Amino acid sequence: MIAALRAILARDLTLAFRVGGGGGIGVVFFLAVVTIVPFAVGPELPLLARIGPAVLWIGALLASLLGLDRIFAADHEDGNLDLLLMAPVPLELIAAMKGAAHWITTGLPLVVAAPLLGLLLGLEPKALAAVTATLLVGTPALTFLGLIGAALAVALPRGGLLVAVLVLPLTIPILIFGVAATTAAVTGLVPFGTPFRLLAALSLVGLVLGPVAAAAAIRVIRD
Amino acid sequence: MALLDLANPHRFLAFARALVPALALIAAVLLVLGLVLGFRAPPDYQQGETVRIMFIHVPAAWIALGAYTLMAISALGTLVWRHPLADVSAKAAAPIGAAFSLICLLTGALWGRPTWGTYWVWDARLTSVLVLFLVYLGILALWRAIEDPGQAARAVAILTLVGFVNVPIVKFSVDWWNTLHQPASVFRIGGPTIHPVLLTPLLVTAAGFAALFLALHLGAMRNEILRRRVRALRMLAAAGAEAR
Amino acid sequence: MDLGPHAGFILAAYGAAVIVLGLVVLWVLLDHRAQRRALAALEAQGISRRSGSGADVP
Amino acid sequence: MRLLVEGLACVRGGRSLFQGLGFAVTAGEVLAVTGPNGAGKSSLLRLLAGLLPPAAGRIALEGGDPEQSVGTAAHFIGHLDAVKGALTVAENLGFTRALLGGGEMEAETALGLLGLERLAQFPARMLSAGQRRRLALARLLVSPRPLWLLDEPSTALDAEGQETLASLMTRHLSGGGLAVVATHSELKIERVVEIRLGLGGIT
Repeated sequence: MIAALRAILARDLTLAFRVGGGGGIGVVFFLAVVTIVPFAVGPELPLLARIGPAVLWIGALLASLLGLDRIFAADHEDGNLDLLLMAPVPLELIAAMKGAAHWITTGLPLVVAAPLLGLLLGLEPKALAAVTATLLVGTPALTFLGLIGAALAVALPRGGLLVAVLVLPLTIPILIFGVAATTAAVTGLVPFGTPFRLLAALSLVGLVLGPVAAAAAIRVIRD
Repeated sequence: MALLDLANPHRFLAFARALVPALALIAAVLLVLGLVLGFRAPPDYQQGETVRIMFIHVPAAWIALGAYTLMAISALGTLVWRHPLADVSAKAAAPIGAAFSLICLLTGALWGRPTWGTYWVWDARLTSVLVLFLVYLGILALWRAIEDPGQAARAVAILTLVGFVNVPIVKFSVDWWNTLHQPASVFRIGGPTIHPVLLTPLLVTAAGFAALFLALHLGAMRNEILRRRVRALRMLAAAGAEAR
Repeated sequence: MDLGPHAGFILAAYGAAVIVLGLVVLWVLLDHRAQRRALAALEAQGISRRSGSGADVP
Repeated sequence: MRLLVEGLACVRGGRSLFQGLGFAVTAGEVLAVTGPNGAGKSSLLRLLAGLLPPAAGRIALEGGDPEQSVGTAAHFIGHLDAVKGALTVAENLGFTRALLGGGEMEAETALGLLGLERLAQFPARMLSAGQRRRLALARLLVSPRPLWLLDEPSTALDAEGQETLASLMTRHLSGGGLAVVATHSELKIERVVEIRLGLGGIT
């Protein structure tokens, strides 16, 4: 069973790197979102530094929605989902593995890129560290909640927009605590730990809930 | 048949085989010379020692722009004359040009911090280089997204030409936008006003970068031709295995 | 030699340039080797331009 | 080993395809499922594979591991070949071998038996439809499972490929395997039991 799960992870990582650059596009999208903000609000660095953490969080949130709809749909279209369902492994674990592969190829690059993009927005080192830490803890929750939307849209030919609409409302708590923790770190009015722990708790819940709900959705929808 | 034409630009390969090592050698000599001259030049009276960053920053910007111009010409070659080598040239130049614009951005940030006290300013030049970098990344993504090389080349050629128009527009519009908000800190290094002691290492490094770019470009073009040959042969082999 | 108070930035800039260019050089060299290998593997199977693997393209 | 099906009913999209379907397939036997398009041949195979929930009835594999579901003792080859074009032929087969559990046969041997050894390092997107189908059939060899569920397996196969398929089937059956095959064409195998699904029920 371990071998099967490892094979799924390795295959999804390989596919992500070979097809369309994998997580690279997500990072480019993230960079593009961050780049257009100063064009809209003006180039003053103090203003950008103030809204920077929120911009980074929204950019990462939108970037992590990209490609979600393909997690299961691509396997559904070419018949690989049938193969996965006949493996001697629970579907929940398969979904978790696919979520993990998706996070490694899209979520993790966003976390790595965040400090560099923060420099563009003139963030202080403290804010940079806080944003990166919150994204590191928060993006798994985004991916694993997205997994549910991906499973719900599995059989739809153009599920991309639908997945975004389904998933965005679910991610609001993550956004709230992610930005709250960053603001706490910058202003020091509230202890950083409180919202950060809540964010970590959300991620852990998402890690469990996401694959279970995604597996249930696939079983129901693929009738 | 076009597939075999592509798989067989023999003369280009011979040409590249002779030229790549020579260009690499020239690049190495010039870059070492530029490095030595650059570090022996006296510090600038205003910028101090950090002016040494200019010796890589400015040539990198030139090469990034030059590479894009080359890609735009190649794009015309693809769309107008439908020359297969133009496709190859455009594809090979994209990652190298992106690398030079990344160097320009990184060194610019590292220069900006000691000079202006911040890694980044949304000033006209910086912003337009950042947009250029984004356009490069978009082109790279499009190359990877389309499987058939000929089709990819035509799609990318259109994107390249649009980007070629867009980048100067961004620069001019941001100039206007920026003077509106932040008139003072517009960053300039005037080419002709620069002192010869600083100009020489700059030009030597630029020549070294240019030679390096050409060596890498020819090398990448050769790789791309080989990749297409592999693809063509594999398609023949797959068809052959079917016929067997 | 003394690079003044900003030596770190200067060296980091040169270092960044060397790393990025090094990666590009490495990419070109490794890609070249990979394509040569793929061609050699095809050659070893008897598939080359001259043999055309026996299947003539119409 | 015996595949036993009792009182099976299938409802798809609100329409009842069949009900009260019962049959048994014993080791070494093939059940050929025939019938017009839309009669539910593919659905029957998906039910047996555990990819669809039955509306009623029971599917059991007697003599197998009671802990296992029928699906994990079965291979299912449907209309889609479950081949990833971005992976090489060898990588595709290696993945299914690791996923479904490997047996004695190595991936290279299986590719050789199906005439794909020269294409092993090629990206699978270069394969023709027939070659992709051969690659799908190679799964049957690398992961030994007693029950084969094949939906129109000879589609896109040339004469030589069909012969290879027939010999693979014969070997599987003589080794105590079972197979359920949905087909239009005649199977070149002995010990075929036929079941014919008609529109709106069993005929």
